[in-house]
Amino acid sequence: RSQSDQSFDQKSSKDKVLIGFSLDTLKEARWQKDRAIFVEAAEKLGAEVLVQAANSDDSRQIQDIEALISSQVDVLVIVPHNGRAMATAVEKAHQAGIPVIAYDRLIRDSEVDLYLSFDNVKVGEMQAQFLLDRLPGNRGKIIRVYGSKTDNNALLFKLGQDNILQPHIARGTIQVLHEDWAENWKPENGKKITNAAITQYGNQFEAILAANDGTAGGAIQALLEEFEEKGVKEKIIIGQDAELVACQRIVAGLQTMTIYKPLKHLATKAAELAFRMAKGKVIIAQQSVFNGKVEVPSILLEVQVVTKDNMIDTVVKDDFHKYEEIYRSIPEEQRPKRSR
Amino acid sequence: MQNKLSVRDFSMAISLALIWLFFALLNPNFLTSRNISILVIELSITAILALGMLLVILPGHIDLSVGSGVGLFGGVASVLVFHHNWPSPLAMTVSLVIAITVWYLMGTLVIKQKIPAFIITLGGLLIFKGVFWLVIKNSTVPVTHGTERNFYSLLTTYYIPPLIGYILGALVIGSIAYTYCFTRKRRQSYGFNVESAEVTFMKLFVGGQFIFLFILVTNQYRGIPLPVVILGAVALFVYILTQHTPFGRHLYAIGGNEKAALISGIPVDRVVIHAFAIMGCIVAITGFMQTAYSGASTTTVGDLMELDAIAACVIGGTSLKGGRGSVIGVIFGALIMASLLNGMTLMAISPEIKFIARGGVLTLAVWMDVKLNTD
Amino acid sequence: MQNKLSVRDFSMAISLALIWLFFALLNPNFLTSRNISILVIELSITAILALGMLLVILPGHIDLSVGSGVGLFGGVASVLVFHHNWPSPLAMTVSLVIAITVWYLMGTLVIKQKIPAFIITLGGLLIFKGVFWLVIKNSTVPVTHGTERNFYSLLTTYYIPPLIGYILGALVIGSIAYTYCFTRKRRQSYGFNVESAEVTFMKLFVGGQFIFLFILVTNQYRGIPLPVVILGAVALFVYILTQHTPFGRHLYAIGGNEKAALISGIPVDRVVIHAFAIMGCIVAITGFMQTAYSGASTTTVGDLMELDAIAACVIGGTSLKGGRGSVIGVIFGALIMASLLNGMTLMAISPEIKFIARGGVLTLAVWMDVKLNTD
Amino acid sequence: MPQKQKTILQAKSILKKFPGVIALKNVDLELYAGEIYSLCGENGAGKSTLIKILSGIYPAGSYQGDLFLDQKKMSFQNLKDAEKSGIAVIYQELALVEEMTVAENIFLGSEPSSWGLINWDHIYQQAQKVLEQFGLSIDPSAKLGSLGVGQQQLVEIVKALRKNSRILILDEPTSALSETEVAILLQILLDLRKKGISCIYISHKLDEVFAISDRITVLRDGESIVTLEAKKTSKEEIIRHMVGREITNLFPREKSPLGGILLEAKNLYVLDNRGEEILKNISFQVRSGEVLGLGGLMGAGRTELLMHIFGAAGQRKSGSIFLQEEELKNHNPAQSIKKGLVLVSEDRKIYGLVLEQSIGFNMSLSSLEQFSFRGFINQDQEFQKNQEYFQFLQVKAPGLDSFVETLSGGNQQKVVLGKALMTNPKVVFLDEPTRGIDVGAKLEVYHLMNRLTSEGYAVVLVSSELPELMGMSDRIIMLSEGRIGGTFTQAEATQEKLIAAAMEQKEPIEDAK
Ligand SMILES: Nc1ncnc2c1ncn2[C@@H]1O[C@H](COP(=O)(O)OP(=O)(O)OP(=O)(O)O)[C@@H](O)[C@H]1O
Ligand SMILES: Nc1ncnc2c1ncn2[C@@H]1O[C@H](COP(=O)(O)OP(=O)(O)OP(=O)(O)O)[C@@H](O)[C@H]1O
Ligand SMILES: [Mg+2]
Ligand SMILES: [Mg+2]
Repeated sequence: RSQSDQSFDQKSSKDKVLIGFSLDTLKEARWQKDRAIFVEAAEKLGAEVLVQAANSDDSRQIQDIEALISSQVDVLVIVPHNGRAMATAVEKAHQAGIPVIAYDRLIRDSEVDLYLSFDNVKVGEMQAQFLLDRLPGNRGKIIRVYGSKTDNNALLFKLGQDNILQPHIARGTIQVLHEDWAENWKPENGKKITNAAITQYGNQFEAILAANDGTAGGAIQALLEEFEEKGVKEKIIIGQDAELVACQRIVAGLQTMTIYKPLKHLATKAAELAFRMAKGKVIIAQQSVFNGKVEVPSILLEVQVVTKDNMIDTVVKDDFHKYEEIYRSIPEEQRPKRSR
Repeated sequence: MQNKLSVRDFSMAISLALIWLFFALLNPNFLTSRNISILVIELSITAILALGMLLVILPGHIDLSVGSGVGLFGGVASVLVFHHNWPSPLAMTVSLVIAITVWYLMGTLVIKQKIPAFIITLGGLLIFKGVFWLVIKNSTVPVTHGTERNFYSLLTTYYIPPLIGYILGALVIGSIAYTYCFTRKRRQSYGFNVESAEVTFMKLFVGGQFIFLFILVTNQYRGIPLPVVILGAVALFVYILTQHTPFGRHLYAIGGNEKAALISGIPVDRVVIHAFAIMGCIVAITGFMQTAYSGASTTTVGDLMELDAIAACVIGGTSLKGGRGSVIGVIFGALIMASLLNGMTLMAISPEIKFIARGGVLTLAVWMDVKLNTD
Repeated sequence: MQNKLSVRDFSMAISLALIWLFFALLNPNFLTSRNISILVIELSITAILALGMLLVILPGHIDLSVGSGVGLFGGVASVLVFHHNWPSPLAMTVSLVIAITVWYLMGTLVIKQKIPAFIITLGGLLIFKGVFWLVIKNSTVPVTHGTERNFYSLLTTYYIPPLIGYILGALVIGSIAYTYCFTRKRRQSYGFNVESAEVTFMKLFVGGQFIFLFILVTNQYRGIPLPVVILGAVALFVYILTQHTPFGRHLYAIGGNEKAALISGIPVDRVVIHAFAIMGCIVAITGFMQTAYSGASTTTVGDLMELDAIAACVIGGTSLKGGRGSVIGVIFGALIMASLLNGMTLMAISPEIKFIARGGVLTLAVWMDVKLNTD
Repeated sequence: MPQKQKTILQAKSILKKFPGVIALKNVDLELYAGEIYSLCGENGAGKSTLIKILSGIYPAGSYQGDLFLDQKKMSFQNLKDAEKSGIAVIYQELALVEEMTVAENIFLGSEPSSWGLINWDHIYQQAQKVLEQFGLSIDPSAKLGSLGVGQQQLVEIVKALRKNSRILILDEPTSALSETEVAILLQILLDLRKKGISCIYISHKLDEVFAISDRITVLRDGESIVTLEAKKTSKEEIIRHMVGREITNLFPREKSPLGGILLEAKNLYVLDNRGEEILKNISFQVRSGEVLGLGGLMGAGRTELLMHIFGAAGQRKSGSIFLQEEELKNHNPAQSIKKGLVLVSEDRKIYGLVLEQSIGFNMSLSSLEQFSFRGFINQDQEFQKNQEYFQFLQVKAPGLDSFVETLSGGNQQKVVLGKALMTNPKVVFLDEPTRGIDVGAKLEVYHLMNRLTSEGYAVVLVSSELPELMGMSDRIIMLSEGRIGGTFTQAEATQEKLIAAAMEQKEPIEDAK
């Protein structure tokens, strides 16, 4: 701790624990949930939370963190938009003697104190694996819609998918007809890409592997306009995030699967650990991940594949979305029983 | 002005032809009826917005807020439809009315308070974005429940049945020919010298051919896409407004020499404010179409569309200083941009190259335009 | 002009005071030495870019490409440093030179080919973005290896040691006071009427106080941040350029009436092209600072900075038609924006509200400015 | 005077203040039905201001005093009000849109439309009619911007007359017109008077004033000095009232010994920006100490010629230009000025001034290098130089830092002259230098020309006023459609010869009387 900070160490003698939560973005519904759950959990513990969102802009996120440090938070929880860029932020925080937790995405090349996440690469791998299992004989023609090429996470998802798919592609059993990046994760770009694919290959493909539910939605929109509902239902369409709309599509049979990340566990756990850290307690983590500089003590939670069949005992069970909401467009009699 | 225009369109026709040729050669699918249909849908959305922008630029102002406006008012409508189960026509009407009011107010601020439009609308850009995200709660709000269709969702997915398409086409060609000959006759009766009958005929013939060809192609797919019809309506409206009404001429006059306009007794304030109001209306319409196009209202709908609209205008030979610009030009401008994007997406060109190509073509097109018009 | 200016600054001083008061009341941390230091760092980056923009807007042009330019040339430098292990000063110089050349060329296109700057630079915006992403391969390129410090990384992290800070401050105040009194004397000797000695003294006194206070506060944290010094240098440069050199006069003249400027024997072409070249230089500098601030070059660096720069200019009373604008105004404009963002960030206000507030204040500030200047 | 005629328009004790100046002090004005009533006065006397009040540009309340129309008190809030009550105005500054066609401009603001749609054919036909009716051969479908200044002025006049109102006010309508066009205009006014339309006429050209007016009122420094019957007075008397002193010689040209050739043009052929040949086989020389007059009708190519030699317009097809033995080839104004050639444009608003800047800013604009060393402007030197010219040209304004847009036409012209002279040139091009400036100011310009020539400068004077041309130039070249129609020494020049040369053997039209 540099002595120049002592000036406001005296000031930071407060009774209430103050947690700084810096998010990459709140543009997608998913992060709204993270925030809600995290804040609720933290406040239950009697801590106060300052939330920041950087609209997917690295310099903005740095400014956010600077502000949180100025507000003398006791611990920082960061969802980095870009794991590399946030190294500076960790440094600044540590200079001010504030511990940092990397939430959902690892912060690289820095001495970040703890890492909680569903591993994004893992997510990509699960998407790909699911796709393979669904394709008869692990062979087929697919379309791949990646996320924003300028978004580090999009690269991670792709990496995960490639880990599984590459050998098959190399062997030629899996054939990627068309692949493109959806600028800014825009659904409409997902649609344009899919349209381009249809224009060139018509109905030849069996599956669309989309980076997230948003772009998947765009893709489905295109399919609907081309092949009508029944044509869409024949296709395997894979997304991620378990957005409400996506879940509705899944139960309606328009989308095949999405990846559900039990945010509740993640966010609550993060809140607890952050609280304990703020109190100066030591955290013991079983796993650890090397971030290019140090072995970061890590807590990695399992993500779940969500399909029509296990909707009830994943998303609904965790109360991630309301049952009525998900099944609103399904007639009562056709809805599955709710567990208990 | 007329002939000046023709030169300009000519120059743009060339750039356009080049672009089409380029893609057609590189990718046979570019000229398939399906892709053409999709292209014109994408075109319509930009073009309509650009036509609104024209009305604001002509009197020498500018509107940076249209992008977030598109998002916002598309969002308002879809929230009313999806969350509050309003009938989509009602929801859209309400959203439309709000939009018009908001733009009317912006216009008033620009005029009465003398705050440059650049600022007001830059403010609007930020404010609308904020409100938009609040309205849709940063979530995804579909334009309709599940897969059911409503007026809203049909905006970009409905196609005019082939037969009706042909009839429509015939009507359009017919009426054009009629007015054309009619005015020609009247001109003669006034004793102005008019172009020779052959030229007139050729013009009409070529024009008719194009329309017919277009219908033929689109019918091969599913018929004329509804957005194109909407575009046609808006274009006609704006064309008549700018070329055949005092209001429109006043827009040009204000842009050309505001003082003179004032001294000539033109109600400058009212004209500009109304121009903004119309812009508001068009923004809402574009908003509905853009949102319907992506199937749902998400936080990114409308991002940067203001730049596309302005670019379309300028490529189309509109002067940002005001006083110069034409409907046909703007449509060409939008067409160039749309073709470019569509072609590149078709070929799955990487985003970096997309950016570079867009920038390059934008500059080239305008450069060509300038060259052809100074010589 | 001078008195007009003072009114304007006055109006902005008020808006600024209000903003500060507001945040100071709502959040005690706003006025902590640390936050002030952070704020001025953020300010410096915007302000420097805005000062460059002023030089382009004065002759009636505009530059939309600065945002992506900032990203690109920051990126070029960091790639050279990180991947090719160049010494950072060299890397930055090279990037700087490229930037100047590129802007020089853009200027030439605008002038010689008569393509509106709006288009050229809109094209630039797209092209630079594309090239930028290619250069950094959509990855993250730190400005230095690991945690070691180099000239590049120090740009935004170095603080002038307290003692030197005080000396510097003393020098600045001294020299200002000297030139001020000196010119005043000389003016008197020529027998034009100058303001009374009291006023002069008060001005100097207050000004000195501010500078001293500022140094005092920043020293409580870590000293005067280097960016502020850079801003000071750039501001002084641009101020002298616009107010005390023929070049500057020519900028105003061209913006006021280009034809007259030409007939008056002003080398319009050269002046404008040079203005662009300087803009290029400033873009590169801002690029380095912004990248250093984020610690690494990432695809998002510089996004939308062009809007901030233009907004700062306009809030500062610069006319987008050209011919009117001042350094002090622009800095005030930037300060208003920076304070607003910083304050809201400090209070962890949700992005939606941030957008709305920014839009609102932007409009309000300009409105106030307009009002105070028409009365 | 005995009120034999009925008064239709009356202004009582008008007082108008501007920041720093009182433009009008208790001015009274009385306009009878069916008369032509002239206002004379020096630049800045307040003529335009008075007009702007009569026509509602300055709304009631922004000044003190009352307006009466047919004895009814009027308070115009804006132009429309004035127009409704039958007052049409032609302003000193053109109120036209260059991008639009002539016809559109004529009908601007009152387009005839049915069901909201404009009837274009009707407009063009009507425009054609009116233009013909006023004996103008201008194509109604031509872009206004493509016409010379003069023709534009005529279009504006037509625009105003179309509204067939009862009172017509013209503020220096002829300042940009050639002899022929002036004749046309005056004829129009006389016809209107026959129809019982009254007219307030402002001009610095006293011949015109006397040619048509019934009564003349002289304003000086914002006060109405006298009102006289045109028949019972004389130019000299009016001038005396205007400037408040005797002026004996209107054209005080003092010959000075001729020196060497400063400027020479050899067989110039020049194309304009539309590739048309507008200057054909032009050759002439100017010696130091000489004033070369350049005459011709509107659009004869005088401005283009000066502009081209100055390096500001047209592409050279063939021929050569020498300035002090130095050849000028694809050069720009900056270079010309450096080499000692300056131009004072005929259109000060477009080519002369940065209106929103101060007088000082404008005057020193061309000469900044003089006061700057090591790239910095020495503002004190600059200020002194400005002061010097400000006083020398007697610009009527609160001070150097008052904005140029607030100056009266003539004073603006003085600022432009100041700017040109400050560059201490060798050859001075004056394109209509006395357009819209008063007798006093004109004299100053003439004296200036004398001083220049006596100091060995050469002056090229373009003027549409033949008397001025004959009075002030040692040699006169008449241009006609881009060719040299004839060259005359001052001695041999007569109106008829000049006009003949200008129109190439078409017989001279006699003055409207
Ligand atoms: N808007 C204004 N602001 C300040 N002063 C003005 C303004 N308009 C005119 N004046 C001043 O009022 C006086 C009268 O100006 P005006 O234009 O009426 O003179 P004028 O008689 O028309 O001269 P000229 O014959 O050159 O046109 C001048 O001193 C002028 O500087
Ligand atoms: N801005 C312009 N655009 C197009 N043509 C022009 C323009 N100005 C002048 N011309 C044409 O160029 C020719 C020469 O015009 P110019 O102005 O030199 O005539 P002039 O003898 O100077 O008469 P004046 O200057 O009194 O109008 C004319 O045919 C005129 O119509
Ligand atoms: Mg006047
Ligand atoms: Mg001329």
